Amino acid sequence: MDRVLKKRIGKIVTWFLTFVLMLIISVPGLWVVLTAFRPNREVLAKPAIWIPQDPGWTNFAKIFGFGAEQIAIPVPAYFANSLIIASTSTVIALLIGMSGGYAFARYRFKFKNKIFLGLMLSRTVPGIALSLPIFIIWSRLGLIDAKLGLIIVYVALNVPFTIWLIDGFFRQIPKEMSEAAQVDGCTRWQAFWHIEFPLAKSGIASAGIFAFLTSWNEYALASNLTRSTDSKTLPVGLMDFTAQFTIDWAGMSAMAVIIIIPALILTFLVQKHLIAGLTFGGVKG
Amino acid sequence: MTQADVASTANIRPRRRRRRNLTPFLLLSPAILVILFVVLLPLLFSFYTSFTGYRLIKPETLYQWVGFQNYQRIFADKNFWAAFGRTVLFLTIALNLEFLLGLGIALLINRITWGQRALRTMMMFPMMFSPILVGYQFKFIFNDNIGILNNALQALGLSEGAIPWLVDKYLAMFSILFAEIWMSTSVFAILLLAGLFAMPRDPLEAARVDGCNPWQVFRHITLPFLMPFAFIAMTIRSLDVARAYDIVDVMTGGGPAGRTELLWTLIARVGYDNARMGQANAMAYISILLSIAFTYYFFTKLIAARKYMGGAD
Amino acid sequence: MAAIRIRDVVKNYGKLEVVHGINLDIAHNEFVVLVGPSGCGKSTTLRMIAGLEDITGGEIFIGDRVVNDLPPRKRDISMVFQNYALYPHMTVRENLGFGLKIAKLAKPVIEERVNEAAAILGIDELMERTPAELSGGQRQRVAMGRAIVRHPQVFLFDEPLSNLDAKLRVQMRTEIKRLHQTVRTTIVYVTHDQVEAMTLADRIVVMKDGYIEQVGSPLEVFEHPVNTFVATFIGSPPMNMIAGRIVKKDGHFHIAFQADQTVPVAADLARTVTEGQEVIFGFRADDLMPDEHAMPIPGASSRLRLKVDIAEPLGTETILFCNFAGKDIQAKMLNPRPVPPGEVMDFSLAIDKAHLFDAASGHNLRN
Amino acid sequence: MRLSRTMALATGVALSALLMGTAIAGDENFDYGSFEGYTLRVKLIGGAQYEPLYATISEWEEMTGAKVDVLSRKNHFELDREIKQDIAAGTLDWCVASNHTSFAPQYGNIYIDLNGVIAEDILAEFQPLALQNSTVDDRLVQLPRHSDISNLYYQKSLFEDQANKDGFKAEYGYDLNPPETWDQFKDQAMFFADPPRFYGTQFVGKDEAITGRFYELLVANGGNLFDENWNPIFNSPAGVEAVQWFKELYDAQAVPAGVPNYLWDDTGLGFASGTVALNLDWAGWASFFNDPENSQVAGNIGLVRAPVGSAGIRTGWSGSHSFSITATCDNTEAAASFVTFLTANDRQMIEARKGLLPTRAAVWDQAKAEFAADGNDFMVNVFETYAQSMAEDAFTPPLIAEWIEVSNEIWPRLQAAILGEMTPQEALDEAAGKARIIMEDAGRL
Repeated sequence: MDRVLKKRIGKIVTWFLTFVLMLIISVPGLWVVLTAFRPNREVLAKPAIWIPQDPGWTNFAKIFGFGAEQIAIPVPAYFANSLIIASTSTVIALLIGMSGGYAFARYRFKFKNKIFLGLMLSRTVPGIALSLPIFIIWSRLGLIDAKLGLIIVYVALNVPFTIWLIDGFFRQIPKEMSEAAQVDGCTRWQAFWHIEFPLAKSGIASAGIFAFLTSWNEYALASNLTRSTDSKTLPVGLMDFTAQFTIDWAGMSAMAVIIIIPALILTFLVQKHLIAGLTFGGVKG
Repeated sequence: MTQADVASTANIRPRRRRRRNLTPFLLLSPAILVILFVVLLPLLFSFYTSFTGYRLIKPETLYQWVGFQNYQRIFADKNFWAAFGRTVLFLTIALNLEFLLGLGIALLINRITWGQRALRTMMMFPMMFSPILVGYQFKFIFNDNIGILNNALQALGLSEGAIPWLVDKYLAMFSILFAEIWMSTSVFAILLLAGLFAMPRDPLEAARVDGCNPWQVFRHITLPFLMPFAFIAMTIRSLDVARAYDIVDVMTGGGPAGRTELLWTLIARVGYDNARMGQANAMAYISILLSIAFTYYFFTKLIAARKYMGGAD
Repeated sequence: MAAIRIRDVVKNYGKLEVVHGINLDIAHNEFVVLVGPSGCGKSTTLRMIAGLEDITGGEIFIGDRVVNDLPPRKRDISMVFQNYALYPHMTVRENLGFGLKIAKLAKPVIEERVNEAAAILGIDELMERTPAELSGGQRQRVAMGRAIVRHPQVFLFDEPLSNLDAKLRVQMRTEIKRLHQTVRTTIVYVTHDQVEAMTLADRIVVMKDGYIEQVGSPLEVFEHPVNTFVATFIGSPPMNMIAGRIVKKDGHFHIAFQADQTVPVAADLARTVTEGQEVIFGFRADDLMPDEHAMPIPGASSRLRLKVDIAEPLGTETILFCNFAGKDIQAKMLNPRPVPPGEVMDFSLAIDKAHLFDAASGHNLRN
Repeated sequence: MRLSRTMALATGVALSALLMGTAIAGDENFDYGSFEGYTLRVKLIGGAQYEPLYATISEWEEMTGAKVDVLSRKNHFELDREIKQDIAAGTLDWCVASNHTSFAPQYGNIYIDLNGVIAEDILAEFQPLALQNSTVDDRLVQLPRHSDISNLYYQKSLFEDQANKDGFKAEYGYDLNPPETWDQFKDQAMFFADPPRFYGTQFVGKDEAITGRFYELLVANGGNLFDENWNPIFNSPAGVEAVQWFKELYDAQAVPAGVPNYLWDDTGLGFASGTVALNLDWAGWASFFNDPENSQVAGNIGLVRAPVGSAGIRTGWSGSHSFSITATCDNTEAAASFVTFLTANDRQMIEARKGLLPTRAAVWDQAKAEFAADGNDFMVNVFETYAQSMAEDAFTPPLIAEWIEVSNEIWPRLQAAILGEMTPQEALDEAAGKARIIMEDAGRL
């Protein structure tokens, strides 16, 4: 019986540790969410007011321009920009990633490893080192303050990682499957589309979620390449809450909630694929 | 296409063979083009400017060739090397702690069967936060006067004074490390959890039969099996750890007295505020070499580990 | 002494009971094979012996010790897994020596034992490779080597050959048998393949649905199956089984099938049957032979005229598929000749070797 | 944030100002010209306290028939980076931008001289000092929108408390009154401090903010940043004395331990929280401090002019937000009309009501009259105090392109000295050495 007792103690310890870790993980984030529903004066009060005394949607109402107090922040425009830029760049990065990943997984060719490493290393360049040269080139091409300009940058940012994950995933799928399909009368493209692509879905989904989150949350480059509501994304919009010398932290938190929710929903939806995708895409192969 | 395929088609239709050999390059060309355009081209430009006295506000200085002067200056600049050393330290501590914590979280979550899906989502919560937001979030949490951390410590009677989290020599670095680790541990946890899910049970049992106690099983079997996943995470993280720039810039701006100055904040200040782009680009080049070194190290480790994982089951 | 005693062992997964209080004694140095269809509890039983599964009830002894609460590492066993379970990040040499290293044996001792095992299994050449670089058969050998080096009291094999191709399986089977003769240790071996069980075992344990159906030497189990399950599970081709009813004709008991076909009941079974009893009549293909190629059948025989649907030549013999009383049955033709489909042949059926099972309980009426 | 200047928390500004804006529009009779079909491209400083002014842009559009296309609306640090990028990329395809005294010298001649572009009689209505501070190399590169300078806010009740009076007199040997000198300021801050619950004062601790504070104290102590030949001379005894002031307060814990990371919002919110006795701060905070909604010290605020340094000079670091017109502008006339509109009387009144200091002499009086009419004595006092310091004390940092860069060499070393990593003399010597290199590179030495 003392084995049973041991097991029970182990379980309690596991739960306790998990609880503490989850607390550390979620409290700073939840605090932001909570702040979004409180007035600034309560948030910045000293001594601290722990229990919200005046919770409400005021901060959101302000942002969206309802109610008595307004901060003219064009959230719908930012949201639309973010959505268009993040999803377009994700889709393109996935297409390029699939094409490249397939090449790495299924073909032998010269300089294969060097090209692969080169693509990976392209990601190591810090955005801060790229921002100005990109700005100068983009301005010559009229890509400043244009969604397309950011989309191109994010595609380049995400391609190495999507290629990597998808390459691993394709290698996991036996070649025989597409060969069987070709014997059954498919072209190579049809074999890819009907057989290999559906099997690689999880890998593509996990590459997609990483790409989306990167583009959705990117700030450094976006702040340089955007100018107006034509292209400003949500993270850049956060800076609208920093006035010359003050920060409207409660308002910023409300905006943060608006940014986080779509990402959270998306992640929750694809997380099953996420784990599977990482498992196979990353290591095996 | 196997080698045999290539060989057999070669004999019959040489022309088709040539086309097939081009196929992978064709498939890769979009990726290569976009990287050339967005990364390499700008890099060449900034490489050139690192040999000029280029100042942002004086476009004509773009053609003012100064040779190695920028490099000589930064090599002689002790603040630069301090920032360099601090960045290496920051990367090393952050990556290792993120790995250890991620491992702990993954192991715990893997043991829990009830409510695991919710826990997994919660675990990924910080991944939803933009780095810029994480910066502000912890700037307010660690504020010495109105920050919730100090308020909580004081309310609980754990601390008498206002702890200057963002100012103290060690605490300031600790604070930005905490923010960075908070934001990025999820990546490790999720990858290691994926690794645990993929882990075949047999070798674990074999090791138990072979005489291992639980710790030895973990040490000799589980951990080596997880290492490739850890290396992937490390590679990914060392790829975009420069995102920490946003956090540091907001939280401390590299201060006070340069106590939290990392290469990236230094580069941004020199390049934009001081408008000395040439010099900033010289620094950026050295920081790129540093990132490449980190990434290359983990990548080769990964490739080595990947080799034997093929025989995992 | 490493005899294994299993006493009233029960295994539950939550509310589901999968092993229902089994008892088994395995003698020192005995090679025991647990056989049965998938889900019969044989692997679970093995894993309980290994300590990889908790024992819900009952006791397991290895030697004189109750091992119920001992972790695997304290049971002095080694195990070969179905998927080999090699450590992917170690070379063959490290795989072999791992258990010894954990046991903190001296380096030279480890070296010696590893080399010894490698020599026994003929894997000396592979020592510096990693599992990923080995073929299936080689991996299998390494897995066995890993078990050998530790000189355990008990070897456990969990379907170790099921992932190999047919030829390799036969070859490895022989090697395992030879291994047992070399190292002389108690072996518990799990398989779903009755041929493996027959060829390897000192004693076979036939399991079904968490119960032990029969324990005996291969020949006992083959010749005296206790019930219809064992009878059909052991032996290839499987025993022919036909449902019928006992009738009395001319003062003797007969078994009546559909279409009024009858077969006399063997003399030694006459006292165990009653008129009108529902029975299952079972006989092996070897006991139904076409006249022109029959060996003389000892004891009573019955004559049947059957149409051959398909003939399967196997070289030394041909299996004939016929229809008897509405059931497909198989007969064996020694000294074969080509048999065109549809040919009608005369057969002799060895009545004394045939089995009669109670239709309700499935028990062999002879026992 | 490295800029000087003000400002206020913006809550509730936008809507009310918008309404007022429209109300005032009627009595406009200046002719702003007609630019039918023209689109004016502008970059404006964003942030809630600046937005009310922009709500009036539609009036200008109505009057002139032009359209205004706001390309950017960012805070000034972001705007600065963007403009530098535009210079680098040659994308100066816009006409008007927000500017600032501290930033303006960096931009070289991308902005035109407004003398002759803006009518002289209009320029005459601006305060001469404001215009002077907007002039770089004899060119009026910006039209000032509002000005700012710091004065000393304090909690009145502390100075009226008899126990405090007695205790202070006993300890320091003179009567407890709002400080006239920086030394008294320091004494009183130390006297009131009771960390971590209550602090004597606080100062901004990083970026151009602390360089600015150091600079004004340096001047007040009789020193200066550069001599007439642009040699850095701030590592003088006057400089050391200035650094010592910050360091002593920090060591005595009379200021919050986090000040090296503080900027204007921290100091403003700190004083509003009621946990700070004395606070040298910008005019824009005044209405915020006195608003019971936001502030614990509302109704308990005293205000005196900034103290004098050891040389008997009053600190008066000052600067202005402003508008500039690019040399590449395709319709300078429209641009001039636009900036004239935005700095006209009625527009400045909109900002003055929120406490921003006007740059037109007439608006000072108009605003004061309005506060007085509303019975808002506090704001009247604020405007009177600030009017005096704007007129007598205000001085700007050197109006040279290198200012920000020099500042970036100074402030980390000020921090190092305050935190005790270097002595003040070492810190200033090192900073002066770096500043010399910058001035050499710039060709000034």
